[in-house]
Amino acid sequence: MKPILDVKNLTMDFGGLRALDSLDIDVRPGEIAALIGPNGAGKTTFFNCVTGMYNPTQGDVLVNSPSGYSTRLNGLKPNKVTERGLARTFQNIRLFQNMTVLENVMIGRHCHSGAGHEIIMDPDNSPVKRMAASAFFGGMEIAATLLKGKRFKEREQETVQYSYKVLEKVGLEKFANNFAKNLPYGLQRRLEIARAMATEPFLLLLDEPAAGMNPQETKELDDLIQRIRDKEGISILLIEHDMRLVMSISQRIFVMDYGKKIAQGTPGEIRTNDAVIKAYLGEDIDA
Amino acid sequence: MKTGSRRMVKGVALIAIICLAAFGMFGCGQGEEKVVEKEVIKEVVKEVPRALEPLKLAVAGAHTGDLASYGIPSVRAAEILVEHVNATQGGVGGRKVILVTEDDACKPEMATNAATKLVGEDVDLVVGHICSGATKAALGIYKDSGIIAISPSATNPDLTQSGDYPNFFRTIASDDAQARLEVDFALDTLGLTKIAVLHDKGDYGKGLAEFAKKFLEESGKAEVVLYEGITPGGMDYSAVVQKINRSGAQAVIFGGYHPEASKIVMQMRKKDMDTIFISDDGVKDDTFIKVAGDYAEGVYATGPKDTSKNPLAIEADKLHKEKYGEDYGAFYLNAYSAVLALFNAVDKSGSTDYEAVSNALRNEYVATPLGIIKFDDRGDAIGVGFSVYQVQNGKYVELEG
Amino acid sequence: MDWGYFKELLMGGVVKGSIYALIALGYTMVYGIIELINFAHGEIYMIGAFTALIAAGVLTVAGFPAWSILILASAAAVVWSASYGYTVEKIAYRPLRGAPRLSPLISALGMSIFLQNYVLLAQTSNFMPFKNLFPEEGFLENISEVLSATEVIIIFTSAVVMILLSLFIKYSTTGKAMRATAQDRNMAMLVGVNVDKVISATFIIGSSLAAVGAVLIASNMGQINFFIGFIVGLKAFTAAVLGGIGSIPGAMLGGLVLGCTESFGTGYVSSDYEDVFAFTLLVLILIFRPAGLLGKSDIQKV
Amino acid sequence: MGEILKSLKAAIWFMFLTFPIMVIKVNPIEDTVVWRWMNMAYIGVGVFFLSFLWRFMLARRNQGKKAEESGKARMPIGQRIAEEPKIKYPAIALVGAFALTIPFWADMYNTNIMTNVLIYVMLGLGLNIVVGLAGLLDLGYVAFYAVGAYSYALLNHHFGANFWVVLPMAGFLGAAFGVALGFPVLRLRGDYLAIVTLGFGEIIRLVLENWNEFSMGPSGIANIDRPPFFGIKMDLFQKTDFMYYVVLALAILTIIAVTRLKNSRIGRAWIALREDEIACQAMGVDRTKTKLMAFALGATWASMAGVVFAAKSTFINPPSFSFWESVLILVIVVMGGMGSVVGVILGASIIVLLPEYFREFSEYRMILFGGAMVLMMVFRPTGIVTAMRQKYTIHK
Repeated sequence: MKPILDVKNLTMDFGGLRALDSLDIDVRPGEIAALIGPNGAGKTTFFNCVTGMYNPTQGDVLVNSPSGYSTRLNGLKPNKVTERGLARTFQNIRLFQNMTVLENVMIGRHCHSGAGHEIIMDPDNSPVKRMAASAFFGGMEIAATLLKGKRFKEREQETVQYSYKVLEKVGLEKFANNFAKNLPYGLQRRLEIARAMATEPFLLLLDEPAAGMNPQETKELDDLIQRIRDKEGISILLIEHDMRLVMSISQRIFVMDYGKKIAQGTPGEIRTNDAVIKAYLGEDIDA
Repeated sequence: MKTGSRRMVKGVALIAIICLAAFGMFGCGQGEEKVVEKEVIKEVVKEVPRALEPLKLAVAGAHTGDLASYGIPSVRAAEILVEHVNATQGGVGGRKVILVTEDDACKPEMATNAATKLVGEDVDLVVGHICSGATKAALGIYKDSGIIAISPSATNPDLTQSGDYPNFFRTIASDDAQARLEVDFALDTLGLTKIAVLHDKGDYGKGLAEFAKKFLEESGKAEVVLYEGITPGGMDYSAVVQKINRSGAQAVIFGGYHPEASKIVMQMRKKDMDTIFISDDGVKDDTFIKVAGDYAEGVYATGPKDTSKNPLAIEADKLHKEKYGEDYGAFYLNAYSAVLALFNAVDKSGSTDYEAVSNALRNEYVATPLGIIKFDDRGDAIGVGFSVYQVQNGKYVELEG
Repeated sequence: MDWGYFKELLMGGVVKGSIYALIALGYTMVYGIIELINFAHGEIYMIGAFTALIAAGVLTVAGFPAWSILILASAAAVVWSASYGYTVEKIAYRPLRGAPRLSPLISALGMSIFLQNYVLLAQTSNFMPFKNLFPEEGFLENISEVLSATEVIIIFTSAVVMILLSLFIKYSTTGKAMRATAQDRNMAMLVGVNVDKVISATFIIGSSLAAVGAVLIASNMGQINFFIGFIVGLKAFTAAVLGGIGSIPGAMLGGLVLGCTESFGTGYVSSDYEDVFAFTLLVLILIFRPAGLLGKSDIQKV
Repeated sequence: MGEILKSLKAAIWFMFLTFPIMVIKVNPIEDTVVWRWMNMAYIGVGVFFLSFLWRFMLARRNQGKKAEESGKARMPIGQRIAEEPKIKYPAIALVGAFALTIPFWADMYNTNIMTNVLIYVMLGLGLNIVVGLAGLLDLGYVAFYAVGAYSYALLNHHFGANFWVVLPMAGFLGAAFGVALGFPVLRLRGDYLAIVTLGFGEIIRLVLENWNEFSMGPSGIANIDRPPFFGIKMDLFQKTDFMYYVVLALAILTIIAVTRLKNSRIGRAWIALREDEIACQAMGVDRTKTKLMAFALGATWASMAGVVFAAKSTFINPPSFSFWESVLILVIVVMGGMGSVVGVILGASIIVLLPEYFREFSEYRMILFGGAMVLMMVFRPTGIVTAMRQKYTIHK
């Protein structure tokens, strides 16, 4: 089977500094994969390159969607990447603090709730056609919003319903009308995942989802991630420092150091990999 | 729950306070107005019996802001004259006069507010406004309400020449008359052939400069070697000064006000350029000489004819000194004349009717500090003119023309 | 091509540009450290000019000799400008650290309006003649056709001040702390830099430079009013952006480029659109080279 | 004791700071000096007491922040009231009745002033889209106001165009200008955007001033027609009243439009963009398109307000469209409450009415606005009325 994310020879330079060095990473359908490495190894930079925040200096970021469409993501804007079916969370939580929990998720619905999104998002259409459609439907949408027509209300209601369902999936439905900033830390992390899920991705990139969580919360997160994979059929690539979590849920692990991949394999293989132990895990392997 | 309801009470209390404040605000505004009126009425009641409706004279213009110094003298002129006629003649045409003032800060949008306020208060006659833009904005409202306005200082030619405002009169010559004088002086008296025309991009300065340019081109005697607008409030005009230098102009005709004029003159003189500098009423101000110091020597500026020898002007000056203890400011004599002309017209026609007053203004001569004047069909004063002045030994001296 | 004319325009542009550069340094230093457009900086410059005017007035009445007035009035301008800069930061910006970026920007705009009107109300709305503090005659006679003595002093002083500043930033402890803070505030804090003090120092230095610029330009123009800070501030900011905001040599270059652009624009095209040239240049630079002439393009931190 | 010492220090510092400007007034022409020592005393005493207040307020603010972080923040008063239908609907009805009946009981002057308020409500709400919702600091907003005002003035002057024809046209023209300007500059970071828009605003004004053949230069355009009403001839009073109702209708339309936008997909995208641009893009929101929409819609309203302004004042000239006008509108939005419709209405009322009714204090207007902007940002960055978010009920 083709990997859904296939990164080949990815290199990223900042000025003279090489942050990523010919990286090859792939994620298979239905898999939970993990990316680990010491601080500053370039893990987040890798995420940023994949999700369009940075434009990589060299290499290819390819995706093969389960619906059978393949595309190269290099140089695409972050929102276009999201439209192609990749969604992410952030290491330092980036919620929309002054919006309600439900609205945060509704933003995740943005590209699926717009008028004409079928045309705009269909990768088979030419870029010109998509841009024209985007402008046209943008104008139409303003008109529809101002007139508050029936179709508009329906669409709005659909978004609310869908978003609410997503909240239910992560167990946040009772906080729907609270401001995001008033959620406790652990739930904010959950909300970020919910928001990403609302974009209907086939691959979810989680950047240290367990950071700052207590063991109980981490356990719940563990369940949630597995559930997302099993029930929603979303593959997952996560960056994580919590080794217990990584070892327990991932099928495959990639280890980075100084921008290079130094090892890859199953948790068992990684646990016993000399290079990994030397470079990073060392005595801390069972922590 | 308890805390909740307490918060609610607090909220309601807050709204109540805001409402009270709002009402207080409205209240205050009206209250103060009444106080002013009462004072005037008290004064008047002592002098004359309440026979006829009082005559309401309004003075509108810039009374606050950076241009207040142009507007306040006209308020003072009106105050002096209203007091005077009420005391000595029991008012005008048997009606005592009440003075109302409105500020427009020389801004068109504020001028329309002021004008609607005055119309709402049923004023009979208006002296004002001060700036041309504000005057234009307000005139439409006066026209619709059949009110005559007479400005001591609005010089924009369109005001009278466009024919749009039959209700408008002024006791100051328009910009084109001033530009004509500047050009004639430059061509005939000084015999210049190459002239640079500059302006400050403002309503007044640019208008004047355009006329100057037009007249120069029409005359065929001189060439306009440079025509440019400078940035008002600019930090440095050296590039423009270089440009003047290169253009080979013998003289600069500048339309604008004294801050820019003094900067240009100073920079020219510092560069050892002896180019003649001719400017307008906005520069014929003692501040110009004070700022530019020795560099100001020899600068020409046009300004209203010196009528300070006129007995009425001497009287106006005396009254001002008595009441305010200082010398009068800009356009004081023009405003004084405007008020006199209005009083005269009401007196002669015996009414404040639009038709009657405007006929009287057009046909009856009146003695004013500016000389004996009446108004032509367009509303410009006949007999009001400009002279050329030159800075000599730190003073503006009127040149025989 | 008229070389004499060209030279004159060029020198005019350099004089103007030197002043822009002096004030732009204040903008660029502050932006480098706290990423804020300090709208009130132009007003600090204006207050410097007023302080110099007031000090010179008082000293003249008291009968001080001319050279001592020059020194004392300039010193007063620097001291008070620096104090205002320090106070403004403490009141309007410090409480807003960590707030959304729009907040300090609006606060800065408010401070600028406040200071303008404060001087307007406490002093006057009229233009005040500013006596040239520099000896006009007696030396440098021979080049007066191109440059007046004051203009020579402007160019010379700006150059010296800028060189001193560069050395200061490069070698002094405070200067090093500034550079560290500009790169990464949290990191600087961790290694023991007192960030509050560094920021205050930045405002004080920037404001002092503005005061120097104020004394120079006011002497040259011969008059000031409460509004002079606004346009100059805007232009100086343009210069800072032009050169690459955060970069000190950039501010100097930007000032000179802007001064010359205006000078040549006026000289060869028309002064009608003098400010339009400046703003158009700004818009074009920002669109096509947002990092400015000497700035490094930074990558958003995610 | 420590507090008193702190205040004393502050007082002495400010006495020193304000010494030259507040105390000394020189006349460089006559070479005279006036010493105003009383001012120094006022400053000293004033600062001494105010610094207590300042520290108290700062402490309270920091406390509030902490409470918010721990999730214990209480709901703002405004929101609680607005969510109470018993208060909300009667309040709207009351304000509506007040607004509808103004011409019947107010004189022409006050009706005229209220018309002004409504124009600023339109402008404020338009800018609120750009600044309050989308978080783009636009300091050249007045440029679009000028576009509207001049398009009506010129079309009316040259071709006698009708107000009702030009109004929608100007709306589209404003949007076009917004897109044309926005396209290149919206990529810029927030503070650069502020400067570029400021520059653009000035460019527009300078062009209007310089290009006589097109805009009639600084002397402006006079005798612009007021909006006609089926060709019925009206006197000045009726015209004023009619103008009021026209603007009222447009303002209500604006309020409805902005409220709808605010709680729509577009509005959510704006707010998300304001809150966190990077996260917003990562959620699939097209940054440029979303910003452009905000810019264009803001410009549309500014432009329509410009048409109304030209029709109302019947005379326009370039100085009406200076940078300070942009600042004034910004003050309305900031004071009233960024993102809040009610706040902007309140802000416009305060900013227009206070100076109008307290003309004696008009000198202090700008200094108060400036001070208020700083204080607002420090102590209440959300404005008088904190913006609210819609609550959704879910039908299962």
